[in-house]
Amino acid sequence: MPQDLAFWLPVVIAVPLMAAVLAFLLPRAAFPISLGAALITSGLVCWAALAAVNAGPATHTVGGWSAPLGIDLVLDGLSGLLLVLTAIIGLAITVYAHGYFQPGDDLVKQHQYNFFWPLWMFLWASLNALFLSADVFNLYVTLELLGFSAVALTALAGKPTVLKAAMRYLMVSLSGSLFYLMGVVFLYAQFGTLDIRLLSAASAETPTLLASAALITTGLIMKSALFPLHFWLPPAHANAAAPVSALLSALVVKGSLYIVLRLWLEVFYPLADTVAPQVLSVLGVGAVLWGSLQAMQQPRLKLLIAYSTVAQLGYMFLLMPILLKNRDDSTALAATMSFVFAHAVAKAAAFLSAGSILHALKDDRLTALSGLMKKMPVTTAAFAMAGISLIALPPSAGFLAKYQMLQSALTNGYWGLVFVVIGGGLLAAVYIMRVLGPAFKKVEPYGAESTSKAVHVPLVMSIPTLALALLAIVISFMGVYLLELLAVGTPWVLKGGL
Amino acid sequence: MNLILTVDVILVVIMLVTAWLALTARDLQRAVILFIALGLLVSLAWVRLQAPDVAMAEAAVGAGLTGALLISTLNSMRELQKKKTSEVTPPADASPTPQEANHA
Amino acid sequence: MTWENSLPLLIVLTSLVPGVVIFFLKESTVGVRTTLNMFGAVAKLVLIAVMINGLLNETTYETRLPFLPGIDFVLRADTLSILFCILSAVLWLVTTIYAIGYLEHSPNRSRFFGFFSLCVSSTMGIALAGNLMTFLIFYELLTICTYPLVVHKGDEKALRGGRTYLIYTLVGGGALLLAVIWMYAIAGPIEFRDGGAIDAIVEGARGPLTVIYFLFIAAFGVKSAIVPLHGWLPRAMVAPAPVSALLHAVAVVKAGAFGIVRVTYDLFGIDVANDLGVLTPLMIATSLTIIVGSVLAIFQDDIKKRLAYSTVSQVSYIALGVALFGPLGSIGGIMHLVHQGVMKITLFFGAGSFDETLGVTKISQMDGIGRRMPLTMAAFTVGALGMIGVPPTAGFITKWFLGTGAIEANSHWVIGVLILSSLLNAGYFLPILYRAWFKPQKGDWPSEHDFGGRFETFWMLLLPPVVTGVFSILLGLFANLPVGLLYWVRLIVLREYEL
Amino acid sequence: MPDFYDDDARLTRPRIVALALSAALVALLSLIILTAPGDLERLNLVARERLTESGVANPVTAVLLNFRGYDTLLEVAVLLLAVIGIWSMARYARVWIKVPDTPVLAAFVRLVLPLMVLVSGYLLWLGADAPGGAFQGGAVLGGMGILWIAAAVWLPDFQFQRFARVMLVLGLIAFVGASTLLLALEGSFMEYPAGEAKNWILVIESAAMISIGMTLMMLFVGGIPRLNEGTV
Amino acid sequence: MNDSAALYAVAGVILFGMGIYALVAYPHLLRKILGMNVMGIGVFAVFVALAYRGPDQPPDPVPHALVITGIVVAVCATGLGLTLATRLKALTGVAQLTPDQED
Repeated sequence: MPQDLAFWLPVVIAVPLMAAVLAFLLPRAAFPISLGAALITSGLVCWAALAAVNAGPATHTVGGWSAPLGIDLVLDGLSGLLLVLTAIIGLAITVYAHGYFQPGDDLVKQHQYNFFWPLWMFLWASLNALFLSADVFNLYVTLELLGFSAVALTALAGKPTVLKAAMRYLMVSLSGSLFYLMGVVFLYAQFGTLDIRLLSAASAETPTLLASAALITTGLIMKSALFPLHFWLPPAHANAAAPVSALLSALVVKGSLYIVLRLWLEVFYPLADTVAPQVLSVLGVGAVLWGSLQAMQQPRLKLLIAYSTVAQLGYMFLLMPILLKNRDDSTALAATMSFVFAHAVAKAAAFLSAGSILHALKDDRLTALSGLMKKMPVTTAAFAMAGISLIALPPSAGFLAKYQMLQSALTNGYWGLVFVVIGGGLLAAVYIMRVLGPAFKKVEPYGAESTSKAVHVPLVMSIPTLALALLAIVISFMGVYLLELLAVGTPWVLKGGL
Repeated sequence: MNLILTVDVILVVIMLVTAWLALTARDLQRAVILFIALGLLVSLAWVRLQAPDVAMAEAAVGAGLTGALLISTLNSMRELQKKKTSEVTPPADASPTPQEANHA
Repeated sequence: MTWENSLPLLIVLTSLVPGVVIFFLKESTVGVRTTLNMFGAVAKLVLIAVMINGLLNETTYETRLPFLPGIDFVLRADTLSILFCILSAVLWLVTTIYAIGYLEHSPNRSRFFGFFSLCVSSTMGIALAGNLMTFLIFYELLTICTYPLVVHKGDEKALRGGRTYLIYTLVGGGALLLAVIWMYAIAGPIEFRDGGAIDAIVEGARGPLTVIYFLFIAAFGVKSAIVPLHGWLPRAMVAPAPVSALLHAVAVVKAGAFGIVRVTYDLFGIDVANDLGVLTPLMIATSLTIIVGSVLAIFQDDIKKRLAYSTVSQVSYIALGVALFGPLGSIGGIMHLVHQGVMKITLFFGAGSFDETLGVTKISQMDGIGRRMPLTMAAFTVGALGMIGVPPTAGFITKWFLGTGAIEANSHWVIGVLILSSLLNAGYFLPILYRAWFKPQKGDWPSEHDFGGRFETFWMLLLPPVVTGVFSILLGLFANLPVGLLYWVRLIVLREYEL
Repeated sequence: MPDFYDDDARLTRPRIVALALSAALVALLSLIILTAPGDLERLNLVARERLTESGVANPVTAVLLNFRGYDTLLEVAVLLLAVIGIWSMARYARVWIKVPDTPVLAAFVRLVLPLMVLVSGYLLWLGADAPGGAFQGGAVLGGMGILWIAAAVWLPDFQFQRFARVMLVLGLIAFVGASTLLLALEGSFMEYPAGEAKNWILVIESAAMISIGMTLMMLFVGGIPRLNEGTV
Repeated sequence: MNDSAALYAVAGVILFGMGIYALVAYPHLLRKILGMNVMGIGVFAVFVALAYRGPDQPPDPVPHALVITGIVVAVCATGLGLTLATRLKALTGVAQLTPDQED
């Protein structure tokens, strides 16, 4: 077998894809199949990332037809980082979901359990395919795969509220994709190619490029739920089953975000001087403020976390003007990607904790959570660590990211953003403390109803949760390695490419 | 040349009018039928644009299958509506059939 | 990793690791928990002793890990950090003993001691931090770890107090974050250095540097409770007594004060700070705090609240010493870092023991307490006299150096502040002493608790205040010994002033 | 309240705003698309130039199954995913069809079905050289299934879903399996050996066509093939 | 672009706009799904128009292939959407996205 890195790129997609097929075909063996695929994929991705750090970016020409005719898969720092992120969170969620969906003898739950695995493997495959793709139309197909599996996973919980949320999600996802596709058509009209590297090499500031950028960005920020197009996200993320919520918040929204970053850094870069980056940044500010304020008012834990996602997504767009001012200066990109990484890990941990709480207490209203520290210490600790990262207190992944964001904003003279980032952290502290404050409340030792309801959280659920939460802290000491990976051949145009 | 363009214009106008009617018709059944008609018109347009593969796909999948899906959905919704007016309970979802029990 | 490279990290880990392990222990495993705590505390002291020895022989102890490009995670031992380390380590040991006694049979002890250890680890990290980033990390970690301690009782009042505490400290943390990043942005990846990391003020940087300095002071001012940022401190008094003791003497308040010292001497450098003209405003703010804190203390009947306002006043002596430009004032300020810690912890231990043994929480209940608990009260008295500055206690030394420092710095009005403050201190401490020793007991104690044994209270509640009380006197009496505190502080000050 | 007969067709203010915005978007995009220079020849020419290497004569099939076969692989995955998604949402079939009163339709369907199987196979074969291919053939197969159900000649029951599962995954398994095999053999995912492209394509397409047909049929069934009692 | 291609491209853009309008302006889910399909047809129309080079030259096959892919995606999306809509109708009695009540 060749040791060549490029050789293995399609395998990263094929493994979860085949797992999805097999999990569908053999429902009884779905979990072992998925777990095996998860282990193989994670291992492969991590190895690939390490190899890329040592050997540089890798390109696989699918079918032997290189671009422009064929489709290339490209692994570089930006995609590598997201692949690794997906692998880490994917592995944790695979284990967690086995506990969460444990059917017992309930047939409805059995149905959910059976269908979770193929859908989740499809989702994973589509994320990997998305991150690796270097072709704008191929990206459309992966976006649809991602959207369909995400919608189906959302709907898995089956209640009317969640079906409505899934329906809304489907509409947004589909119309977003169509906007994206229209943008792709415009790109093809102008440049006659679909390969990102060829497009960026040919790219020039024309009305068509502008229209394409507007269409594509609109479509993608719909899917990424950037304020004010976030309306669909909180009901979907809050009402889905907890492992699904974690997937949606941590990974799925990052798929479209990744394309935004990639395209703006490569293809739309000639438009960096227009007002567009500023607009995205302002929307980001709106998201941070609005999402945080909403999170402060939610009665339920999962809704709170979902609105926190709305807020945190804002940060990922804040630095767009700096990011695009000069793409050689990678500090803003590093800050944004660190934030993506930090948010994904912390948010997954938060949703998984919320899932454990729901599982144990059958209730996630904030009023039911007093004394949680005593009832579910491990879960509370996990949530607290995730919360620390969301607030961005040191030492945490969130801090690492926000520190870089602040540094980038400050050295570039964006004082407004400095205050938004710091203020946003304080707002996050307020809503996180709505959960953690009452958690330390003394619970009556005997007889109180709230105490007697607490049940044991199985280890398959608490271990992945805690692992992710710890990771949210530990990452703060791994910043250098993350950035080393990110620096691999990004952006393509500048460092090699075709 | 002019003749072709004239045909094109007529085709496009019919297409657009059909689309508008399909999207705004008060009766959804009518809307669906108009949509199917739109699909067929579009595939006609694509034959005209020398895209026979696309035209076939559009006629079979875009108009035919999508249309069948839409009509059958409309029918099931009608049935559900009737059921709703006659009895209040939604269709049994929680009670599994014996077959399913065996499968699980 | 060599020994020199890992020692600073080990000092942090000696409390961090036991802390983390303790979280996973069952409530009932008192023995293991106590052993772990004690082992950690003693190991830490031994390591610090090794380090002192090494420092005297000019060895460099530095742990350096990559954090972000250009910024490392640095723990480094220098004379100033050692001072804070040894204070924290000794008082941690004492407080742990006290806490074990104090919390016997109360719930959630594993959690308590876990966070307690994490708290001390953060303090160690703050002490040893070699640059702003490392300092910031541990400073915020301290905020996080103290919160569960503040709300330990878990009732409404405790939660409210905790909330207030968090609001103040997080906003302060935001200011600190901004200051740190701004500093890095204009000065590059600088690290703490004796005499200051900034050699000279570049043209145009004067304005930003001044703003940054005040941001630092505001941030540290929250934790060190400089008026008007002191609001959280009295409200955080809901915490159990050992926590208050630790908060006031070692961890939170002291971390703020230490931050001011560190930033002024080792980041800006005292000359640069003086050049910026930021010392006078600091002097005014601290003087104001000293007076206001004392005045507010007089009106408190709750013992712990009075002590809390006393802390507000006393901690500002440290910053005042910093603000007095000149070696003598600096010596006074830095010495008070230690003195205030030892004396204040004695007072809190005393207050806690009164509460735990007799249910006495108010000053009006203290009549005749000296006869019931003579040893505890004696320690309390030493602490109180020290706060007033009566010779030969440690407090006298501080005030002496501050006074001479004020003359040296030509800020004669500060002497007035010192005198006024001493009078006020006397005004709120002497009545307590009078009641305790000279007034007869009024009826029964509110809720007397019989611990059995030969002593006036449980020995674990008695030993710590007595020990720290004795320290308070010893520090005063033997200040000038060759390896005494004064010697060490002189060493620090000589380096800071590059004399 | 009459839920599916009509929407309120009045032009309310929000609708006027929506209409105006859409119109503005249309105007803008139209203007821009008309200015697009169309440097389109590049890819077009490349595709035609290398058509001979692709193993098929129909350029669209060449693009679909060879040059951009990876797109189509994901496409087949989308189809499977859609069915899995529908099955996960609806534990019962949606079809609400009344058995027709006259047997004429049923008889007609019985007559037409074999013809349709033939047509779909022919379309597939044709696709290599002329318009047609797996999607078109699959659509005919799917249409057959739908007719079958719609005419109530046969209704899918629970046993059928086991068979359906196998048919559904056939295309994707063939696609991914062949591509991976080719990766091992040729060192590149889905790289057909020189000169043998047509055979590989035909095998993959046949499997894909069956799956496409079954998928389209299952989209119509709208749930796990298991009928709600009393719905037919 | 030749005249016919331009004509169909503009028609495609108009269809796209109509679809958006129907999607946002009408509450019934079936209508919204119709709207999305029309949007899709619009995009495809622009794409196919771009591929057309007049009667004398062979068209660009790449957009054709991509549009076929797009059509299949669209029918899948329609299938999913219709299933969801039917489920909603069955559970809530209306095939519209009514505001949530706290359950």
